[in-house]
Amino acid sequence: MADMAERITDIGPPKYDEMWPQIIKDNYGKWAHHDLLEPGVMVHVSESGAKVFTVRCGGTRLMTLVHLERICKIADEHCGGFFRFTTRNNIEFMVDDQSKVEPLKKALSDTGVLPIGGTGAGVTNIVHTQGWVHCHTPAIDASGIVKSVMDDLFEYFGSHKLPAQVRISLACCLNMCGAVHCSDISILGVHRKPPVIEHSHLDKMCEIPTTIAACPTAAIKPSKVDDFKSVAVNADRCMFCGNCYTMCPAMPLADADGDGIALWVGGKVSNTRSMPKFSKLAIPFIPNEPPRWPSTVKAIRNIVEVYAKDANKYERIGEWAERIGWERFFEKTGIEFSHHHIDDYRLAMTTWRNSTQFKFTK
Amino acid sequence: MADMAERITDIGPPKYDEMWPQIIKDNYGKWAHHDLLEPGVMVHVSESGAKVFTVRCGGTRLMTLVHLERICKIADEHCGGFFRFTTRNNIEFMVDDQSKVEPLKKALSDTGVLPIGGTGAGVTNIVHTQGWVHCHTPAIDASGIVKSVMDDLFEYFGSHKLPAQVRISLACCLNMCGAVHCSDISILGVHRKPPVIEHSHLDKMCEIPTTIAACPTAAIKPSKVDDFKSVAVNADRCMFCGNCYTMCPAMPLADADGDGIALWVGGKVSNTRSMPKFSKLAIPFIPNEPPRWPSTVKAIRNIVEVYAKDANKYERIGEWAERIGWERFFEKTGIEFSHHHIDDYRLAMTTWRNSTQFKFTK
Amino acid sequence: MAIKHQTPMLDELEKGPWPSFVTDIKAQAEAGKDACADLLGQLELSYNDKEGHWKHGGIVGVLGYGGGVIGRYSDVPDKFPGVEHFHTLRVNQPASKFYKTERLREIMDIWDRRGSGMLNMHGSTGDIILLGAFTEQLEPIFAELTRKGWDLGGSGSALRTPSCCVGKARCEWGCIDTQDICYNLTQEFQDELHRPAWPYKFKFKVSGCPNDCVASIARSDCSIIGTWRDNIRIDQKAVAAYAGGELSANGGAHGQGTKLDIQKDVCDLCPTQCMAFDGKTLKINDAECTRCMHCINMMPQALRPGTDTGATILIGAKAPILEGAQMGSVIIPFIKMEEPYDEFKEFVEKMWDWWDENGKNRERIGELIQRLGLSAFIKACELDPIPQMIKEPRSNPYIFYKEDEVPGGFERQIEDYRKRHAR
Amino acid sequence: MAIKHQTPMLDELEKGPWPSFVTDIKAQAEAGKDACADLLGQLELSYNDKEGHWKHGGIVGVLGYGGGVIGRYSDVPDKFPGVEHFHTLRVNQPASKFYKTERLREIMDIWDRRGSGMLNMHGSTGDIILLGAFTEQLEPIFAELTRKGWDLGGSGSALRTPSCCVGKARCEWGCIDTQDICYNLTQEFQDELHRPAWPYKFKFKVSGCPNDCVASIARSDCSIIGTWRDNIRIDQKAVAAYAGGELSANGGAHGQGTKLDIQKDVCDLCPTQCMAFDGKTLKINDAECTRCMHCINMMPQALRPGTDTGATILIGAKAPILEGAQMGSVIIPFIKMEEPYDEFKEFVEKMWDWWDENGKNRERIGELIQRLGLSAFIKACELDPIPQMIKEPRSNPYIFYKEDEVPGGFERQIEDYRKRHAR
Ligand code: SRM
Ligand code: SRM
Ligand code: SRM
Ligand code: SRM
Ligand code: SF4
Ligand code: SF4
Ligand code: SF4
Ligand code: SF4
Ligand code: SF4
Ligand code: SF4
Ligand code: SF4
Ligand code: SF4
Repeated sequence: MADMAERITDIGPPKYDEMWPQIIKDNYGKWAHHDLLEPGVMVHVSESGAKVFTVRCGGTRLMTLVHLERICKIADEHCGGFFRFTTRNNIEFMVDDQSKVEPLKKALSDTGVLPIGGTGAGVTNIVHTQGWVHCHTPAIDASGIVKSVMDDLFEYFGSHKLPAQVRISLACCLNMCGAVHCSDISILGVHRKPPVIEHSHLDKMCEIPTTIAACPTAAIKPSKVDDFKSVAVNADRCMFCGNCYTMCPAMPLADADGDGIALWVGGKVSNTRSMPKFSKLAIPFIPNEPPRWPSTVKAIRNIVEVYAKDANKYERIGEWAERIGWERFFEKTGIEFSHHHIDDYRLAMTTWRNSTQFKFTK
Repeated sequence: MADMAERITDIGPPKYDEMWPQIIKDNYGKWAHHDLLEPGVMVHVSESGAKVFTVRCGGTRLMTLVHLERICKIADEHCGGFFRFTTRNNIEFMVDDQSKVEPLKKALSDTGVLPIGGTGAGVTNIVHTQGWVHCHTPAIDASGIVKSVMDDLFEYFGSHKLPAQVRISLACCLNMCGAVHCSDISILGVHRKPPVIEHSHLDKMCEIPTTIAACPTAAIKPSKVDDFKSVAVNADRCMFCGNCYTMCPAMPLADADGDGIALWVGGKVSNTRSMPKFSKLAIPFIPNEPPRWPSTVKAIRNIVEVYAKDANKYERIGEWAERIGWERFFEKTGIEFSHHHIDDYRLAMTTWRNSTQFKFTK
Repeated sequence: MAIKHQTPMLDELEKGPWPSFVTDIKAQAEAGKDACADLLGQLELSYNDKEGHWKHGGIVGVLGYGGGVIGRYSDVPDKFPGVEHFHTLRVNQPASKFYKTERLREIMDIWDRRGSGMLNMHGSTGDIILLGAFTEQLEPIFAELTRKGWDLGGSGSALRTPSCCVGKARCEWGCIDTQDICYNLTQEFQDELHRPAWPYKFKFKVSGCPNDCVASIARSDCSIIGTWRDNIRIDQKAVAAYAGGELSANGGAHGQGTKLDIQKDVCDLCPTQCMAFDGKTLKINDAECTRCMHCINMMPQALRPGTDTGATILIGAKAPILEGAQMGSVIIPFIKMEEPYDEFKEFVEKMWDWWDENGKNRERIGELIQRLGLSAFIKACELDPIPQMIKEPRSNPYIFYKEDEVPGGFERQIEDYRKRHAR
Repeated sequence: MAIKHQTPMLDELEKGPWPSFVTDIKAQAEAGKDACADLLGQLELSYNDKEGHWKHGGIVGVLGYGGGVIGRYSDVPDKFPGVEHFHTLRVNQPASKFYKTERLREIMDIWDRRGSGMLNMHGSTGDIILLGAFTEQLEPIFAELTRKGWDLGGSGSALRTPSCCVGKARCEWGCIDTQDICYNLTQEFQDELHRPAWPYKFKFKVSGCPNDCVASIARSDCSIIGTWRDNIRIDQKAVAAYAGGELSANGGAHGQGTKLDIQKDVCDLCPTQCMAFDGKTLKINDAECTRCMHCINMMPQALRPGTDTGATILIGAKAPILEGAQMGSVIIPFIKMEEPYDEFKEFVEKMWDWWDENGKNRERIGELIQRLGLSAFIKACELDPIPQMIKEPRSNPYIFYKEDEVPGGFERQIEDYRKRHAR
C-alpha cells in the first residue's frame, strides 16, 4: 500500500481544455451554426469562418483496451491525437478541414467496428447499463440485448429517415441507471417473483429494520423462522422493485422464469416543443431470450416501423402517441392492452380518463 | 302521525312527461337546431318545423312561496301553466309561437325580479349552497355573496359579450356542495383556525374513534383533558377541512376572523375542446365582509375583465390561462402569487414545472 | 306576523339589479310567516358575528325512511323562536325540472300550511328543498306529499336523487333519453334512495351529450353522458351559410350576426385536428373525432351528432372530502341505453356490490377505486381493460404481478438458488 | 492466456453489423487477459441460467475515500477464478469527454498492467469505468492514477461525478460554460464527492440549452440548463434561404435538401404560437416564447439564442426507487452563471443543509421535497415563491395556514364560542 504521506487525493479530473484540439480552443463559444452533411458527419461553423468537421461512430461503451487503443490510434493519425465521447457513448472524431473527412471515414470503415452514424432523425446508440457483465441486481443482460437490437435497427443508425430522433435506452433493473424513464423506447429488466429469503443467514447479513424500511409498499414484516430472526414478504404487496435486495443480500429476486423485459415508449428529455415526458408502458413482459432476444427485437422494430409510417415529421414517439391518442397507439401497433397498463401506484388517478373524449378502436 | 297502513312510500317523483307542455311532448327528440335570438331568449326548431321559444330568467334559488307563486302565475298566463328550472337554477318560460315572446318578456320585466338573460357568452346564474341560511358548517354566507357578485356582474348576465360562457359557483365550506371544484370562477368558504374543542362534552356528543379517523391528515389524537376523555388536534397538521366537525359537533371551526373566501379559477365541466378541468387557486383568502363583500366582488370583476380583454373568442377562462401560462395569468390579473398557490397535498408533484419552458414575468 | 327584527345589514342586499332574496323573504314574512321574520333576524346576527347560527345536525326524519330530511336547530332559539326548528325536506324533483304549475301548487299548498314558506328551487343535487319545518310537521308533510304523488329524495349514505339535463325534451343534441333514464333509475332504486345502507352517498347524473349541462362529470359517482359512435351529420348547405355569415356563430351565443371563421374558430380549435375546410366543403375524419361537441356547438344548423347513439359511463366524481376532488373516469366507453336499461343496471349492481363489500365507512366509490386500483374495480364489474379507460398507460414500473401469471409461481427454495449462486 | 471457455451463445453475438462486444472481449482475452476469458465464460453461464452471477456488493475501496469503487465478486469463482474479484473503479472523466490520447493512455497503461482490460466508456453517470480489478490492485491503481493527475469519481451517499454536454466547445447553442461549471463544481466539492456524508446520492448535470443533451432534467438532482432572457437572434436573409429551400431543414437532420415549410414545420409547432411568418419575414413575440429551442433547431443558420444568457435550475430528478421517478422541477428560473459561480454555490449549500438536516436515510432531495413540500424547500433556500416554479396553482383547498397568518391566532376558548352558540 502506498505511503499515506505521499498520497495524492481530491485533485479532481484533468481540466477540460487540456483535452481540446486546437480548433476547439480557438473557437470556443464562437460557433455560429452547424449542418449534418450526411448521417454521422457534421460541420460546425465558427463566427470566425473556421469549421470543424465531426464524424460520429457507434460506440459499444463496454469495451476493452484493444478497442480503445484502436480508437486512439485513429485519433492520433487523423485528428491530432484528440477525440471525444458523446453523452450517449458514441465516439466523435474531429478534423479542421473538409479534406480530412474522407480519409478519416475510410480509416473508420476499415476497422469494421466503428460504424458511422447516430446523428439526426434516426436511431443513435442505446444508452445502457451493466447487466450480467457486472451488476448484482439485473433481471436481464445489457450488452447482449443492445447488440441484438442495434443489429436489427442498423439501417436507422446510418440514415436520416425517421420522423425525428429516436432515443432508446436500457436498464437491467428498476434502479434504472439511465434515462430509461424518459426515453422514446426503453428496455427495462423486470423481476416478477418476490425475493426468496435465506432465513438462516438473513440476520447475519442484513440489518432487519433497514430491510423492512426499504420496502416502498410495506410488504416486509419481521418474522421468526426455525428460530432464526428473519423477515417475511407479503407476496400480494410485492411489486418486485428489488429494493429489499439492495439492502439485504439474503433476499435475491433473480429467477430465470420470473425475469424478463418490459418495453416502454414515448418518453423524452428535451424541452423542445413539448415538455419532457415519462416513458409509458407498452409491453409489460417479454421473457429473457438469450442470446439474441428475438421477441424483444421484433417488438421494438414493430414500434419503430409503425411510428415511422404514421408520425408527422419532427414528431417524437411520445408526441405522436399523444396526438393520435394512446388508444390508437395500441391499435396501430397491435400491442395488446392489459390490466398491467393501468397504473395503480401513487399517482394512478392522474392517468385515468376524466373525459368523454376518446377514440373508438377495434 | 299518519296510520302506517295508509302510508304511501317509495313512489318516486311524478313522471317527467306529465310536466311537459304540448310543444315539448310533440317534438320530444325531434329538435333539429336552436338559435339565441337575444340574450335570454332562444328558439329551438323541430324537424317538424315547430318552434319553441324560451325566455330564461335569473333565479334566486333561495326563494319563498311568494316568489314561486309569481313564477307560476306568469307560467299560467303565458305558457299554458308550464315552466322549468335549469340545472343552474334559472327559470325558463316556453311559448310555442314567436308572437307570444314579447308579451311574456313584458310580464317578466314588470315583476322587476325576473331578469332576462343567462344564456350564451356571458355570466349565468351562480350555482350556490346554503350558507348561513341553513347549514351548520359554513365559513361564509351564500345568498348574500351571490347577490353582491351578481349585482356587480349584471351587465354580463343580460349580454353576450364575453369570450365564452363564464360559470361561477359558490360553496360555503370545503364540502363543496356544488361544482366549485370545476368552475370558471369559484367562491369557496374556508376556515383557517383548527377546531376549538369542547372537552367537557366531546365524549358524550361524539364517537372518539370515528372522529379521529375522520381527519385526512391524522392531526387528531386521543387525549385526556381535565379527566375528560377527549381529543387533541395537532395544529401544524390541520388544513381546516372541517371533516372532524362533520363527525363531531364538539369541534366547531367557525370563527369571525378565521373564516373567509378563497377564489378559484379556470375549471370547467364540458368536454368541449379541452377536457374537463379542476379550478385552480387564484386568491387564497379574502375576509368575510358582510353585507356586500366588496373585496370579493372587486376581485371577481377584475378577473372577468382581464379575461374579457385578453382571451381569444370561444376560449374559457381555464383554456385562456393555460394558453398564456399561469405565470402570465398572475401577471395580467395583478394577483399576488404566494406559497399558498403551490400545492402541497397528495398529488402536489404533478403540478411542479418539470421543464425549462416558462415565460418571464414582471 | 310581519317583520320582527331590524336588519340594517341585510337591507343593503335589497339594492342592485339582481333579484333580492332579502326583499323576497321580507315579503313572505309580511305574508305571515313567522319563520321568515326570524330567519332574517338570525341571518342579520350571522352577518354581525360572521358566523352561522345553526346547531350541528339533529336526527329527525319520517318513519321508514332513513333520509330525505336534514335536521336543523337554531343555536339562538330564544331570540328567534320561529326558526328554533328549521329542518329541510328534500322532495324528489321531476326529471329535468319541468313543472306543470297545477302539480307544483300541490307542494306549495302543503308547504304554505305546514312550513316556513322558504324553498330552494333547487338544491345542488337537484331536489326541491323545503327549507324550515318543525319536527312535528315532518310526518304530516310527508303524508300529504305522498298522497299527492310526491316523494322524498335522498340523503345520508344512500342513493341520492338522480338528476339530468333537459336533453331530448328541448335540446337537439340529446343522444340518450336523459329524463327517462333519470326517472327509471329513480323508480328502480327507491329502496336504495330511501334506506341508507351503503358506505356513503352515491349519485347518478345524466347528460344528453358531452357538453354535460348537468355537470355530471364533476358531481356524480356515476355519470351517464350521451354520445355516438357513427359520424357527425353534416349539412353542407348550412356550412356554406355559416361561411357566408348568414348564420350566426355558436347558435347566436356571441350575439346575432357574429360571423364564424370556420377554419380558425372550428377546425383550428378541434382538439383532434380531424376537420378540413376548403372554403366550401367541410370534411370530418370521424374515426379521429373524440366527439367533443365543439364544431357542433359552433354550427348547430350544419352539424349534428350521429344517430348510433348511446352513453359513456364515468365513475367516481366527487367533492374534495376526504382525499381531494375527483372527476369521473371512463369505465364504459359506449353502452346502448334503451329501456329498461338492463345491461346498465347489471353493471350498477356489480359496482355497488363491490363497493358495499370493500368500502370503508364514508368512502365514496371513487376513493375506493383510488385505494384498491382501477383494475380491481374493472375486474369486479367483469369488464375488460381497454385503453379508452385511461389517458395514458402507467409510467412507473411497479406492476403487481399475481402468482398465476408467472411460470413456476412464487414459491422458491433458497437452497436451489444457492446451488447456482454461492453466498 | 487466451479463450478458456466454450461460448456458443455469446458467439451468436459476434454476428451482425453493430460492433460486437464479444469479439472485442475475445480479442482482449487473446491479448492475455485472463479476466476477459473468464468474464466470457461466466457471461455464457448467465446466458444459460438467465440469471446473473455476481455476488451482492462487497465493501472495498481506497483509503480515505468513501466511494469511487464498487466491490464485486463472482458467485462461481471456482469456475471463473479470473473474475473472482471484479471490482470497478469510477475514474472522474474530463468535462464533456474530450480526450487527448496521450492523457487517456495514462489510464490505459495503468489498467493494462493492473486490471482486466475491460472498461465502460462511459458509465451512465459519466465516469470512466475500469471494470474488473482485484482488491489488492485498488490502492496501487489509485496511487498511479492520482500521480498522473486523475482522480476517482463518486459513489454511495455522496456527490456523484458531475457531467455536462459538449456545449460551447462545439455547439452554437451553449448559453453557459457547461464544461467550466462542471469542472468548477467538481473541484469545489471534492470532499462531498469522495466522502459520503449525506442521506443519499446527489447528482449535478449541466446542459448548455433546453435541448438538454446530457439528459439532466431526467437524471440529476440538480440540473443546470442554459437559457436566455432577451430575444432570439434572427437573420432574416437566412430565413429566406430556408423558405427558398436553399438551406436544409433542421440542420440536415432529415437529410440534406429537406425543405422547410416555415409555417407548418416551425410556426405551427411552436408551443406558444408566438411566431408569425408572412412568407418573407419571420417575427417572434419573444415575451411569449418559452425558449423551447424548436424554431432554432429547425433553422440553425437563421435563429440563435439571445445573448443575455444564464441558467434555469431544476431540482429533484431521479430514477423510480423508492417513490417513483421524478423529473427536475424549476426552482430558479434564471440565474447568471459566471465564474466563480458564488450565487449558485450559495444556493447549493442552503439546499444541501436542508436536505442533510431533514432527509431520511436513502431519501433523495426530490423525495424529501415531495414529503415536506415544495414550499418548505423554497423557504429553506431563501427564495420567493413565483409562478414559474409550477405548471399550475393548486386545485385542492387544503392549505396549511400557519398561526401567525391568521388574526387572533389559533388559540380559542370554547366558552367564548358557546357564549354565541348554544350547544
Ligand atoms: C453530441 C451530443 C452532446 C454531447 O455532449 O455529447 C449532442 C449533440 C447535438 N445535439 Fe443533442 N446531443 C447529444 C445528446 C442529446 C440528448 C441526450 C440523450 O439522448 O440521452 C438529447 C435529449 C434526448 C431526448 O429528448 O430524449 C438531445 C436532444 C437534442 C435535440 C432535441 C430534439 C427534439 O426534437 O426533441 C436537438 C435539436 C435537434 O436535433 O433538432 C439536439 C441537437 C444537437 C446538435 C445539433 C447540437 C449542435 O448544434 O451541435 C448536436 C448534433 C445532433 C445530432 O446528433 O444530430 N439534441 N441530444 C449528444 C449526442 C448523443 C449521441 O451520441 O447520439
Ligand atoms: C338549460 C341548460 C340545461 C338544463 O337542463 O337546464 C343548458 C342548455 C343549453 N346548453 Fe348547456 N345548459 C345548461 C347548463 C350547462 C352546464 C352546467 C353548469 O354550468 O353547471 C354546462 C357545463 C359548464 C362547464 O363546462 O363548466 C353547460 C355547457 C354547455 C356547453 C359547453 C360550452 C363550452 O364551450 O365549454 C354548450 C355549448 C355552447 O354553449 O356552445 C352548451 C349549450 C347549451 C344549449 C345551447 C343546448 C341546446 O341546444 O339547447 C342550451 C342553451 C345554452 C345557453 O344557455 O346559452 N352548454 N351547460 C342549463 C342552463 C344553465 C343556466 O341556467 O345557465
Ligand atoms: C342541500 C345541499 C346544498 C344546497 O344548498 O343545495 C347540501 C347540503 C349539505 N351537504 Fe352536500 N349538499 C348538497 C349537494 C351536494 C353536492 C352537489 C351535487 O350533489 O351535485 C355535493 C358535491 C358532489 C359530491 O357529492 O361530492 C355535496 C358534497 C357534500 C359533501 C362532500 C362529499 C365528498 O365526498 O366530498 C358533504 C360532507 C359529508 O358528506 O359529510 C356534504 C354534506 C352536506 C351537509 C349534509 C352538511 C354536513 O356536513 O352534514 C349539508 C346539509 C346542509 C343543510 O343544512 O341543508 N355535501 N353536496 C345539497 C343537496 C340538496 C339536494 O338534495 O338537492
Ligand atoms: C455503473 C452504473 C451503471 C452503468 O452501467 O453505467 C450504475 C450502477 C449501479 N447503480 Fe446506478 N449506476 C449508474 C448510474 C445511474 C444513473 C444514471 C445517471 O447517473 O445519470 C441512475 C439514474 C439517475 C438517478 O440517480 O436517479 C442510477 C440509479 C440508481 C439507483 C436508483 C436511485 C433512485 O433514487 O431511484 C440505484 C439504487 C440505489 O441507489 O440503491 C442504483 C444503484 C446502482 C448499483 C450501485 C447497484 C446497487 O443496487 O447497489 C449499481 C452498481 C453496478 C455495478 O456493478 O457496477 N443506481 N444509477 C452507473 C454509474 C457509472 C458512473 O459513475 O458513470
Ligand atoms: S439498472 Fe440495476 S442491474 Fe443495471 S446496473 Fe443499474 S442497478 Fe445494476
Ligand atoms: S421487491 Fe420491493 S416490493 Fe417486493 S418486498 Fe422487496 S422491497 Fe418490497
Ligand atoms: S358547502 Fe358546506 S356549508 Fe355549504 S351547504 Fe354544503 S356542507 Fe353546508
Ligand atoms: S379540520 Fe380537518 S385537518 Fe383539521 S383536525 Fe379537523 S379533520 Fe383534521
Ligand atoms: S348536455 Fe347536451 S343534450 Fe343535455 S342539454 Fe346540454 S347540450 Fe343538450
Ligand atoms: S366534435 Fe370535436 S373532435 Fe369531433 S370533429 Fe368536432 S371539434 Fe373535432
Ligand atoms: S444541450 Fe444545447 S448546448 Fe448542449 S450540446 Fe445540446 S444543443 Fe448544444
Ligand atoms: S423557441 Fe420555441 S417557444 Fe420560442 S419562438 Fe421558438 S418555437 Fe416558439
